[in-house]
Amino acid sequence: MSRLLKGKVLGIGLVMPSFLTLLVLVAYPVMMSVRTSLQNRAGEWSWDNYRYIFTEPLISQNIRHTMFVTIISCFFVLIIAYGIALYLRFSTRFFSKLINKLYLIPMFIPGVIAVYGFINFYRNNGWVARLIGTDNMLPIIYHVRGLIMINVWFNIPFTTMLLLSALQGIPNSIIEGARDVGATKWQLFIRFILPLSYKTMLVAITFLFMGIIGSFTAPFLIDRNAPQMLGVSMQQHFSVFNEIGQSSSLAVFMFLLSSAVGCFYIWSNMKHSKKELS
Amino acid sequence: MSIQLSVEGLSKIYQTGEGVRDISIEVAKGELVTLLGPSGCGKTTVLRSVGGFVDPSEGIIRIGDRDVTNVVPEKRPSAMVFQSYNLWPHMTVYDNLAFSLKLKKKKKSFITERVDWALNLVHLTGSEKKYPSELSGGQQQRIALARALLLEPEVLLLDEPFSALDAKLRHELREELREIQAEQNLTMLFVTHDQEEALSISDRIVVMNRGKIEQVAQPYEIYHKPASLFVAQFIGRMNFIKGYAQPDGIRIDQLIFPNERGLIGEVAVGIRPEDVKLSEGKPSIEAKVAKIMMLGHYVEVTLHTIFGQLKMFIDKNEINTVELGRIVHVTLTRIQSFQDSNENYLERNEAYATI
Amino acid sequence: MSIQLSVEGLSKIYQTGEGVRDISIEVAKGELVTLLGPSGCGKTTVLRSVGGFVDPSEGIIRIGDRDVTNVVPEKRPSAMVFQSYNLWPHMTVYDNLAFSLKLKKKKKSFITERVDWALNLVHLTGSEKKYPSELSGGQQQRIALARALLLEPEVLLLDEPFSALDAKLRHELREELREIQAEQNLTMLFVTHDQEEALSISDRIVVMNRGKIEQVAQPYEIYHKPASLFVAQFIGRMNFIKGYAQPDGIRIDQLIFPNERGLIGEVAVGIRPEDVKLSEGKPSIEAKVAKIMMLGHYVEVTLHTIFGQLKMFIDKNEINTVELGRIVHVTLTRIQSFQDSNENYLERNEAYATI
Amino acid sequence: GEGEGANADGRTTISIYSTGSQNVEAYWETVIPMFEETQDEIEVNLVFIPSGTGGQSTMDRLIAAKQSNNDSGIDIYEGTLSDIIRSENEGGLFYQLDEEGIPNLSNIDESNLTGANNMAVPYRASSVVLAYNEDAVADVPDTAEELYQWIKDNPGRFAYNDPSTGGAGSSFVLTAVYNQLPDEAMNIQDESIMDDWAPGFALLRDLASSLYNDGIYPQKNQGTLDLLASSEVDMIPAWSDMALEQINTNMLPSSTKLKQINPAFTGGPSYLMIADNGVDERKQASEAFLDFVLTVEAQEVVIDQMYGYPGIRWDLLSEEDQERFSDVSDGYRIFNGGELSEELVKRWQREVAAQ
Amino acid sequence: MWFIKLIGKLKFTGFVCFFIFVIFFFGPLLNLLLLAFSGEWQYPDRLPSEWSLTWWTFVLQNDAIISSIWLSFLIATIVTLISLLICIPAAYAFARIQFPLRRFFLFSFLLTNAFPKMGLYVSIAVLFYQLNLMNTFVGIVLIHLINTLMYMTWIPSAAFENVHRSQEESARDVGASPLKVFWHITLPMAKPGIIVASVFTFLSSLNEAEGTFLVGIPDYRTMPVIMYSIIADYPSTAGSVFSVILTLPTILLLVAARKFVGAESFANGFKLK
Ligand SMILES: Nc1ncnc2c1ncn2[C@@H]1O[C@H](COP(=O)(O)OP(=O)(O)OP(=O)(O)O)[C@@H](O)[C@H]1O
Ligand SMILES: Nc1ncnc2c1ncn2[C@@H]1O[C@H](COP(=O)(O)OP(=O)(O)OP(=O)(O)O)[C@@H](O)[C@H]1O
Ligand SMILES: NCCCCNCCCN
Ligand SMILES: [Mg+2]
Ligand SMILES: [Mg+2]
Repeated sequence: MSRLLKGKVLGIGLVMPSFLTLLVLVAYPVMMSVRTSLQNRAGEWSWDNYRYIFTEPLISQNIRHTMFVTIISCFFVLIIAYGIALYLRFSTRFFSKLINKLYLIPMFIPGVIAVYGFINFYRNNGWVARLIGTDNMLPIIYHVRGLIMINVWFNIPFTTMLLLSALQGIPNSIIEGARDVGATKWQLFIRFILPLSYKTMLVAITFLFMGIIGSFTAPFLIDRNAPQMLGVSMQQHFSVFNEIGQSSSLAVFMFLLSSAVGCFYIWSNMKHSKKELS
Repeated sequence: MSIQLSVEGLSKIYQTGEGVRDISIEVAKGELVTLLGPSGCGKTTVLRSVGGFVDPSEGIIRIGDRDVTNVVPEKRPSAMVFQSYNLWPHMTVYDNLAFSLKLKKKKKSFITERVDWALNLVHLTGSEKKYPSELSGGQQQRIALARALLLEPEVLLLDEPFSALDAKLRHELREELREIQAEQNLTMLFVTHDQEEALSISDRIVVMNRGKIEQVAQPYEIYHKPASLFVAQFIGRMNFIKGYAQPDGIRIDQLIFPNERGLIGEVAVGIRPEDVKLSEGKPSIEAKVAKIMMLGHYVEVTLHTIFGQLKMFIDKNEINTVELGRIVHVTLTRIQSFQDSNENYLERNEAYATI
Repeated sequence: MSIQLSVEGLSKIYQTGEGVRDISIEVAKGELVTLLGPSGCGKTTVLRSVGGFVDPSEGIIRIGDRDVTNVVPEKRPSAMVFQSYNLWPHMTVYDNLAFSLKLKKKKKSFITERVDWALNLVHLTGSEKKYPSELSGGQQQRIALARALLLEPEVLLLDEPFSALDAKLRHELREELREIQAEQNLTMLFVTHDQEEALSISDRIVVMNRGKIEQVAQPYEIYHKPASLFVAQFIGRMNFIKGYAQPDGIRIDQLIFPNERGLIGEVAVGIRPEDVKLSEGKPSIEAKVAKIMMLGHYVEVTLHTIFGQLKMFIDKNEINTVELGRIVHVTLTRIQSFQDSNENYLERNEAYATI
Repeated sequence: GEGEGANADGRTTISIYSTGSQNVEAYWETVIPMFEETQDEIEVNLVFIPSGTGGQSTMDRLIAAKQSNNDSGIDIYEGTLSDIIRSENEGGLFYQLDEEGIPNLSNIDESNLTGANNMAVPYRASSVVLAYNEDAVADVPDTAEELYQWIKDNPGRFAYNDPSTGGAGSSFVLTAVYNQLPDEAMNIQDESIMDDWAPGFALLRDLASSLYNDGIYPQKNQGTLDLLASSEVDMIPAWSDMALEQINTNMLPSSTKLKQINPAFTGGPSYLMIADNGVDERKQASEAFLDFVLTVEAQEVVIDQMYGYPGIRWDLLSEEDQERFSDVSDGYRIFNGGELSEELVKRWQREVAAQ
Repeated sequence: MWFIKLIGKLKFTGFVCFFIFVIFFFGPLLNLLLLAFSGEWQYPDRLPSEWSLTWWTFVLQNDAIISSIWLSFLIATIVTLISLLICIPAAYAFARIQFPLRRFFLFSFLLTNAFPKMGLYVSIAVLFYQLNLMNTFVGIVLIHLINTLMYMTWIPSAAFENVHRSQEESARDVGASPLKVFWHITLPMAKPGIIVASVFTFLSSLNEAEGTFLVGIPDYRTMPVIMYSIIADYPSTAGSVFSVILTLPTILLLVAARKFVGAESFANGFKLK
């Protein structure tokens, strides 16, 4: 029994250094932010800030816009990353090998630089416009299209990596077994590959959602001025309008949204591991 | 009997240079042919070529009367059972079995009926709702077999289907497979590297080595008349000692055996352990009992002789006739002598003791 | 002989309620004792208790004269070889072997010498610089063995060390282990679920079932005088048919066997396949030859009788005496009858045919 | 480190936190050595924060230091009027300034000082002007009305930046709104005037569709300059000092010309404040430094190096300099609406950006 | 002609996909590279009309920029080492030890990761003033740690889980104490996962700007801090030169880490147990 107890104490002891760091550097400031969000300008407790963010039409628009961009971006990232992962998993062609070597690179490019390069590439007088002619060019920069594109650019490597590992985890004999009984490529995908990798997709969605919903640099430099992504709006309330409380309440709101998705992920993971146990 | 599967001049060379060369096999309807050979010899390559998962570099594959060499797997009238990860983990047993029928858009009632039939065949009635992870390894392989049978394949392909299971289960499933085969008159191509499995299950065995066929024959013949030193070594236990061949006979110590093939010079002499017998009479070989091992219904006795070590199998009831450390005399009732003739193949001389 | 390892009244109950109860085993110096039993019977639990990786709930473990029950693994004079994942993949063979000696701060020259010695013992001299991934499965297990031997353990513990290998390798390594044991006079506790392995390798076998010991005896005895129905079923092949016991004998059809134990009523009669013999005389049992399988040096014949199926082993040379579909007469030279006496244990009656 | 005013040798070190484009940094690198030459007691440490990431966070530090009752390490802070307002919200971060400490305050236009509640020294100024590509714009507007007309006549060729991200854009918004009101409205801080903003915002909404990309407002002052440089637009409001510097360094094409319209855009001073850290010595040293910055000698550097306007009265400058700036010397208006400027941006965000 | 043939051979669809892939992912980067070497590139020229190294000399002579690169790498190295030090024990505990609230601790790393960082900086600054951490190296390191805690516990934890227990047990069996087992066996075997996590930590530290700015000014200016201001203040040619210079080290890092950074060792970290 004492060995068990020792194990428990040791476990908690080992977690403490990083957990305390987390507590001090993140959890405590989070609590402070939550507190600020619950105080009005006079420093009294009140729901004013939340009332504001839920009644101000501008913020409602921003919330809708943020959800739109986040969901659409997640959608495209998933689709494209899934496509690339499938290609890398099942093709042994020359291009697949090359892409396999290249696809991680964007993950290593500092975010500011990527946005900068992106703007220069796609702006109305940018290189693409010069190559194909301005008239043939759809507006990309200062357009939600551009924002979604850069989100795709940023998130494809990470997502592809996750999905690829899930696909590589599907044994060949499962695929071949399915072909053997007569499944077409499409049926193979719908009935086997998809069901056997959707859990990893949930993981991917969680991280995509969290990353995109809180983003600042890309929407600030690429999106239209209104409606804004919540990250930009929060920054504006904080440093332009001097509305610290309102900006905190926006942060808390974004946190709750992300947490909801995070809990979904945790829940699906738990379900998964329970099934494995049985 | 009509030929159900024919592989003609199959070659498949991988980029590494390995692969199989010039493989020809015919399997008659209702026959079970086994591909046997050491790891890496190309068994799986041949099997997967038949299944359509490997594109042969050369050769023709026919199933029934049809040339399927260029047909995609999903269109081939074959079915495959793998060593493991056979079942689809996200589907219940029922769905695993019903899948191919659903693809064919069969009626629900028909599907249920067929699934029942298949489950009954593999003695797993009632497990429809289980997931593969809730089944033991042996049960999973049974379901995999059932799933393949539901395809009513013209040829059933099995790639070491039982090798991940433990000995007892392996025995059980082998027998079951044999029974089902007899019942359904299945044509099968079976891959294994386990010679005991091959001997016990096959109508004919194809022994492969390094991408080539060494011998095709019935189990008894493979065991008794191995076509090459390789086959002799690979199948069953075999003692090897040196002998000396002269026109008038092959000599091992005092023993002389007929030399019908007319081998000359030094030869490798193979003796099955059961062909080593205790003998009081002359001529005989003197040996010392070095080890006695009870292996169930028979006993393995290790003898030290001046030619080296000899293993002898005796009946468990005769265990009292040997005693550790004692000197005994043995004779060899049957030997096979091998000599290099060309590169790989060996001239073989079979001889019985002339008492 | 002196007792090198003694396990007394060992119990280990996991939270799930499973585990082992009241296990007592003694292993003499130089002896190889095998724990044999079906999956989940608790073999590994016992072995790991001896190695120090499981805290027993009750019981005492002594190695030599020392009570090691509460000693941590790194301080126990035992060494362990696992089924797989034995070696450390990030170290060369040399480093794998030298690790324990380095921990003991031995001199470099001494370490090299000992590693050489150990590699020589397992016939792998020259592979010092290789990484485990560059070795075959069998070679890896040999290195694992060498590593354990370098510890000069007072007891060597092996948990199914060969079960991940294929049949041929398994045979080879078993023999090698036996040789090394003889050379080094090792004391070993060996775990397997493969009865053939247990029979061939052990000085004594401990048969376990559901966390308890069923029988401890030498291989011959385990095979011939199984203490319980479970042991009889688990070890070797065995035909089971129903018999009827009366005070004057146990009756099977026309055959009557002595009933020395005085069993009464219905009994389970076990007959080894090699104890089923063709017989022209009377009394005999009528049977139809249903299947003939060549299994190398012997032949397995499946007979259908009115009591059910009987397997018979005959010598390969006698294969001509049976013919598929023919009616033959057989007699049973030796039977064992079992009857429930208490909960689990069975009264056993052994009887030879009285001709 | 920080927080210690007096060094061991009795000298006092103060830190000035300044922000802006590269020309501002160059300015301080010239002026600080000039100051340090005039005396021995004070050492000035420049902390220059390139614009873009935020002088904002310097304010955060001041506030955080105040909240936690710590020395921020910041003595002189270069900021804007809104920082003074924010400071008041936080309970006062800066010292009140007076001529006793800084005699040269008398060099400043009285109204500019009171606009800053005597908390800050306007040490340099610049104004927003029109910057345009003379190759593309034939009819350069002279008045605001003409400008608005030009925008409508040349859809897509004009851009102003998001007013929340840079002064050039906010000046455009501000003047568009206040051009519809009496002159003195710019000095009213009462919120009731917000009711009169409606016509101005109607104008801005009306213009939106004729702007770059149908109403895109790039981020930051540099954002619109980039558009002008890459010929995506032909005309923008820009800070005079930024535009002049970039023309001089060829970052803007030489075809770029500047022009002030009538009524003029707003412009305004950059303010220096003395942070209240509760250390008297450093307060005095800071006052000494500010006093020097307000000398004619230091102010001439503003004009010569920064393309900026002086913080002190024009009449104190040399004849030559007065001559040079004659056309723009009263070429901008100052907005003294206090917190109304935030309200203006909020309303712009709501009514123009989000229309 | 040979070109057409080649395309035919290499399968047209594959080629098209590859083409789109390359344009989309590398077009913007290639554009930066061109800009960095262009002297004059007026609209609507498709390529620069004049090449020049002006901005390269400007950048390479600017000590602040060069030293910011060194500083960034120094900080990233230290952050990586420290987060290894504090997170590896937790990763090990999550993988190997059953203790109360294990899941709570595990998920707290995820959830705190979900709070927008920008919403935290003021509170953090208040805290740092109280602790005298503003404008200190320690302060920067701590700020950078915020971003790395999760990856540094999760990914190595999965790596530890993949070390087979019998490999640890055989080490104890040959006489190694639990600590020695960890050091000589478990840790080296989990190395690939740990390296992947370290690479991510290193990168995220190299990328961190806002927090660094808040805590590090005036004395500590890292390369992304400088980069932000350059984007705001310089024409695109100059910005491109900076971009190229600042991207190079991370690309080198990728090449160096290529061996380890692959789908396999990485993704395991996100399968929670
Ligand atoms: N896809 C492949 N690419 C390159 N070489 C291959 C490939 N598949 C198999 N080989 C090589 O071809 C040879 C034959 O392989 P194959 O899998 O057919 O052997 P096998 O007899 O089934 O062996 P095992 O008993 O180990 O399954 C081997 O040397 C193997 O390394
Ligand atoms: N750590 C554990 N916690 C709970 N139950 C356990 C644990 N280890 C083993 N058991 C259970 O104890 C019983 C005995 O397990 P053990 O591993 O000793 O069996 P075994 O005879 O070695 O089986 P196998 O041949 O499959 O290795 C099994 O029912 C097993 O499920
Ligand atoms: N968007 C969530 C994915 C997080 C991966 N982080 C990698 C950082 C590399 N720049
Ligand atoms: Mg194979
Ligand atoms: Mg076990």
